[in-house]
Amino acid sequence: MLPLIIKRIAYALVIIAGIAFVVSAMTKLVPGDPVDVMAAGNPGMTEADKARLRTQLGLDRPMLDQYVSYLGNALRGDLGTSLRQRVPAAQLILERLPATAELTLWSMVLALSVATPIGIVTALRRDSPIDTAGTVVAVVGVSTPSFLLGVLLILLFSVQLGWLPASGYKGSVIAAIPKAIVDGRFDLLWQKVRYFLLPSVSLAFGLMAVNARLIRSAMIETIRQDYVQFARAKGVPPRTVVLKHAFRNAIIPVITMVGLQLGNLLSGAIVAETVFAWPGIGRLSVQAITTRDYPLVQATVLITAVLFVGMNLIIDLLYQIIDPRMRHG
Amino acid sequence: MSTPLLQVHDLRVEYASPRGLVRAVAGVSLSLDRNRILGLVGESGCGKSTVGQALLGLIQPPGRIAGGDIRFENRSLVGLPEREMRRLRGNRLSMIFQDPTATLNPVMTIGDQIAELFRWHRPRMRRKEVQTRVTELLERVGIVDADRRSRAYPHELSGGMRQRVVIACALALDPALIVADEPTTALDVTVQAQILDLIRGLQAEHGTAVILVSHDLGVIAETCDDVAVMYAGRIVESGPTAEVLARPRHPYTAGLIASRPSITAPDQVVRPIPGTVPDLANPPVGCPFHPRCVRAVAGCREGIPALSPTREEPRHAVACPLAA
Amino acid sequence: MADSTLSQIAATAPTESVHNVARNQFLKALRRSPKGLAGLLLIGMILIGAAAAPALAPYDPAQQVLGWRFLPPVWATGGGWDHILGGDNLGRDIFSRIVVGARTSLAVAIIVVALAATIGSLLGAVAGYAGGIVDNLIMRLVDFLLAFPFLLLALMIMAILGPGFWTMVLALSIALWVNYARVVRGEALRIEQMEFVEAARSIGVPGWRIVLGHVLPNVIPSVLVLATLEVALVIIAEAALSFLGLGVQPPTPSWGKMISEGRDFLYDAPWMVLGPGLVILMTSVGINLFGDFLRDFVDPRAER
Amino acid sequence: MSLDRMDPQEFLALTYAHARQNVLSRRSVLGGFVALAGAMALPGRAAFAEGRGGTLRIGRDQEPDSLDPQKTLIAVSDQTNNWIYEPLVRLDVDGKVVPGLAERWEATDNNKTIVFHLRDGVTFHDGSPADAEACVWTTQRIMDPATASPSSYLLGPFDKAEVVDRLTVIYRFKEPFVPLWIGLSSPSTAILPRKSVEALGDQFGRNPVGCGPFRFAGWAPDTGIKLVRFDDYKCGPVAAADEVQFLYFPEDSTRIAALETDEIDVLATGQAVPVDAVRRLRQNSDIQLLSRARQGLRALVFNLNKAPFDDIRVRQAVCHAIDREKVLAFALDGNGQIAHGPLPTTIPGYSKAVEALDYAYDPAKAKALLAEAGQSAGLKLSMITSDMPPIRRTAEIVQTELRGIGIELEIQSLPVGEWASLSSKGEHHIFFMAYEYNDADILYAALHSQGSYNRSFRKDAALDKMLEAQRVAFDPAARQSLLDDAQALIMRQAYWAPLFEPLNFAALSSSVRDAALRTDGDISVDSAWIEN
Repeated sequence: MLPLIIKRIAYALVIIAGIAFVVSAMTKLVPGDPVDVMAAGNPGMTEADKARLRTQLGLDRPMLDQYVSYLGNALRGDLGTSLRQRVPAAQLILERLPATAELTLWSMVLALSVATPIGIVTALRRDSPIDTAGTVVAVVGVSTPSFLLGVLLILLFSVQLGWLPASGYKGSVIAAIPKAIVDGRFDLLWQKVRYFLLPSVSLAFGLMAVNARLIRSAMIETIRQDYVQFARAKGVPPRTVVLKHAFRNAIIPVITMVGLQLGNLLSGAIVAETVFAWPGIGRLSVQAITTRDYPLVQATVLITAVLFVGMNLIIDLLYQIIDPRMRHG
Repeated sequence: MSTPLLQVHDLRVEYASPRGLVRAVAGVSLSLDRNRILGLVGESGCGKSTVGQALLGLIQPPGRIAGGDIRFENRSLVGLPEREMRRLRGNRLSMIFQDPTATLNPVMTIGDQIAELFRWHRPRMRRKEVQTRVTELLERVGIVDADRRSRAYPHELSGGMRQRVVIACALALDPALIVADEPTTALDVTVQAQILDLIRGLQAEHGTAVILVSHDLGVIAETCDDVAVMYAGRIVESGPTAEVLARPRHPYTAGLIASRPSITAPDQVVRPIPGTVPDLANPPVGCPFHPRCVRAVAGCREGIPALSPTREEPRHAVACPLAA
Repeated sequence: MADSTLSQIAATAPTESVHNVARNQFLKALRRSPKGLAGLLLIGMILIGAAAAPALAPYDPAQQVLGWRFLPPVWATGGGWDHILGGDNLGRDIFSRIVVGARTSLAVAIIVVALAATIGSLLGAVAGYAGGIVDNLIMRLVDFLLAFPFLLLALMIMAILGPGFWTMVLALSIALWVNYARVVRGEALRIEQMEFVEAARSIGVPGWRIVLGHVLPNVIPSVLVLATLEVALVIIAEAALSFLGLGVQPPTPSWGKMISEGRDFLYDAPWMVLGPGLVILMTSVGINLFGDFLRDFVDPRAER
Repeated sequence: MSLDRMDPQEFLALTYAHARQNVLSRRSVLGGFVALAGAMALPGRAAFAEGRGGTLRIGRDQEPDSLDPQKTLIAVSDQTNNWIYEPLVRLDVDGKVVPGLAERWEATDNNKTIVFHLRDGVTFHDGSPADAEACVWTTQRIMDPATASPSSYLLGPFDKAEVVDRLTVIYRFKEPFVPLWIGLSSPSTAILPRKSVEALGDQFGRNPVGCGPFRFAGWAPDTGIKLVRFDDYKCGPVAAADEVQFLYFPEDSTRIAALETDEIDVLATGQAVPVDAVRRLRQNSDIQLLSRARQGLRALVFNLNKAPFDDIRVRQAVCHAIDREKVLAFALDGNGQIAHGPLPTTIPGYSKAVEALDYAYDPAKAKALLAEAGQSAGLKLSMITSDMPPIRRTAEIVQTELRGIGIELEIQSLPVGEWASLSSKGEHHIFFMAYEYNDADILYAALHSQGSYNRSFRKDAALDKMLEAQRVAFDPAARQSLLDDAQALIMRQAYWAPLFEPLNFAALSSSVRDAALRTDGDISVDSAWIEN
């Protein structure tokens, strides 16, 4: 197991260095630089002013030079300084990462906790009215652009009904859980949860649909396996057959997909972050690109990639727990 | 003798498929006494495995038992509530599947998979005792170092070992009837013999009745007391194994025997049966075998021939008017 | 000794025109499947609508008339049959824009899926068949693209090439081919083990011909199913890119852009979003129904 | 003629006039100031009174990049820093120069030096004194290359500052500088506390310390930027609200929903009130909507280096082809004013004479001009625009209008980075000009052959001369006459096709009191308060 992890980490490092290189190269291909963007709103700035600023910001160094020193610094944990916000890029990311990470987490939890029962039931009752209803919900889910769903949710639950806040992030739910349990302050917990509800629903809706379908087809595939039949032939009750024999095997392919989806969520949260004014790294990275804040672009892409690779590493390890066949070789 | 252990009367199983209704079993009747081994033989898709599944009540949508009756230990299994049926499965009736690799759950240890039977059928048995019984069973099916092996996962065992585990599961609660569905097909030839010996030995020891489903006449000949030949969802010939194999009456049985290479007479010409198994969603009119039958006459297209005893040997029955 | 008899019998089965049989079976299965038929009907309607767009659209989709601004649709008070789905913020007929916009949205979806499926299948088949360093290179590229946050990649590509139809096609194709490569590689690995590939290799058929002639045709069913389902995903992705300002350039209408623009008027003129939202839903429902049917059909085990 | 020989009093008068013209012209447009909640008396910078207070929650469409005033150039950062820091002088609600940290000032040394007399007893929020020493250190920092200040250009030909005594500081310029107060009233040049800046390093931009009416209290992604009233504020009346929060909502519908659901009290600055939402907000009786003319313009700029726009008839044809009433109605729902020249009516220096030179909507004449220029129908042209929704939408309307005379316009609507860099390459036919500026000198940037913002690529010697001359003309009348000539020439030559002047909006919930819309689009955060 350990050599495998080392091998995976080595791969991951190569991939991440590659991503850093591609981003560096792309930033050179992109027309316009941060100074152009700054000058765009300030017609009074002359070409001489711009040239002076470019030199002061170090934008005139050759790309390879910048890349090599960047990699060196990155290995030491220095991800560079934002050209626009003038603070370390790592700081900006760390401020916003928890909001995105937690939104991603809850969306996935929500998506899976709804998708799993739906997927199982529709697989067991294939071609029944329940299955059809499940299909319809899934199709509507994947066919609704998440920004539209987000705006609709706000109009309904905030503006019309006034039940939930329209937007914003008021701190971590996970951090509030211990306090809720120890001090019984569930009201405080609810104050945080309220803000999570609409964004996670809008983000989870499509995923829920996709995962319900995935789980359904994995379950259909598993149910017709001999070992499930054999379990029934042994007189194991249906609930146990489904959960212990079929589901545990069915989630193996689903877990791979969930790993990929988590990666997409990290960057896909951009849309939800925009709609719900969520202070996450998705918005930060979009802003970094539009304002040509290259060090920040580099840093957000790198951090997202590292997270993605890390998450998939964890999922590989999870595999070994769930699937004994993966433990050797 | 008292009533037979198992009596199947006019069993019908149908599957709904996008291509139409498939009559996988179209009226099968058979009976089996304790301590006997019955062979069910036929080409793939003739419905022999479906009969085995129907016996254990394992037919699932889109399939259903469309008619007939199954009497086992004096109760009718057709229409028995699922809860009752479940009490019988693995307990009085058990099953050995074809591919031991696919039969065992890859994510559970083999010990757990055997122990499960005790858990659901002998809920009051203590954990420790279950463990002892599991080890005992594994030893009985010829697995050495059984205690350690019970903690292994299926992929850590060889194919033959896995099938032994499956057999251990089937035997665990001393069932009255074991349905063995092609138990040796997926195994190496040398292992096949061992497994057949094992089944036979255990059967003799416990007096269990066995239905052995196989496409291989060699396996049937070696193992079974009686044989039933199935074609297109029906039994076309049945009787004591020696009698049927020595004097096949149905042209299909004869074809099966002729198409089988013989070790004892290697120079004998192998003659395959021409044509293919009929589409059960759309079976031929009349005797289902007539399109492939070398002896077919015009009358074969009219009416499905019934299984009737031959004059010489009443236990030998055949469903072909030309042969009876 | 045991295995031979019946498989031999099966092997002698006549191999009449396999294609005809397949086609007949397909049509027969389709006739029996309400799901497949309904899906095909919906897709057909939308494709015909898109093809006949200039004839079908009652007005020029770019025509702006002051009196048509925020004109309610026919079912709302103030609406009329002249403009079934009403008018948008720039006084354009929404129905005409949907009909003409179908061309953009469907073109993006079809081109992207075709490109991604072709490139992905080829690379996946090559990786699976060739193995070794080629496989390693291709799969590392796949890992690379999976780890690169998609929307950021799309934004950067767009920043380099400028927004527009082909930039969008490129960005989406780059993101999507990876899925096909993964699926096809897995299938190729499986097929490579099969006897007919062994046989072809043993008589000296060159590697590329084995890939083209044996591996690819065998993975087509899985690719087809994946491709069908991704068409709907691409239509939604187009909407998301439009939301981030990466959509097609005006005056070309597209469903995604219409929804993205309409969201600002959700309160005053909800019909601006309703029309395009419904056609996306219709298309997606059609494709998913048909895709489900296709999956059941190509998956032989589904019939048992 | 030259400024350095002017009498100092006259010089200062000129600089005030420069600023005051802004005020007058702004007032003339929409009344500028909107009295609220039952014709309340003008709040101005009235003394802090009983009953005022509350937390003012302001929703914006942008987020500041840095609150280090020397390290930012974007408006929303300035509009935040404006309440934390104290510049030497301030612009009041109507854009008039009023004392800030400096109580009074005079010009000396041939108008190249300004002597500032600072208020006594002013301290920064960190307790250190805001004195002459601090002023000098502040100017050294902004000019230091290590600071890499993008806003240092606002100080023009600044040389250095010197301490005279504790409360007297002199700012030396290399030459007399007319737009002096634009830079010196900007938070970019506000006085910084050396102690805190040096202690905080690059975190100063996240933990700003100034001597303005509000003290910085926090900036977190979840709570936005929080300011609390600085009770020791010495440079004017103490602010009315107890606390101010600036919250960032990138999505229009969400921001409006937040106001409607009382999660915030104010929408102001930038495009916080999108023009699309004005209808909806006007219908809501719980919301007060403020509007005021913006110092900005939307126009089409023809690339004269590229055929067919080297032909004046084609340019005139395009001008005649556009129905600006319709553009205004479609793009801004009528919330704006039709433009007639290269300057909006709100910028001092606007020439009323251009209204007579207007190209009226006349598609027939446009077609005739095109034919005359030898252009057949089906002319294909390209236009670069930014991708801001109201601007992109305007471009789409222009596209339809030009189709009416047989021109097929291809729109490239680009995010700001590409927009800035591609438009300067000059490969487009038309550039969609959208500028905000507070001085007629924008004409130099946008039309002088050396102008940094010249997207018509015109090299017109006569025009260059006029634009150079207006830069140093100290007599308002003389400058106006030069500007009149320049604007007339631009319109006669049809270098630009002006479209419209947009408005600024702010929306307030009904509990907000004493808020006025400033010329820069912000509300008077220091006078506003919340009634319980």
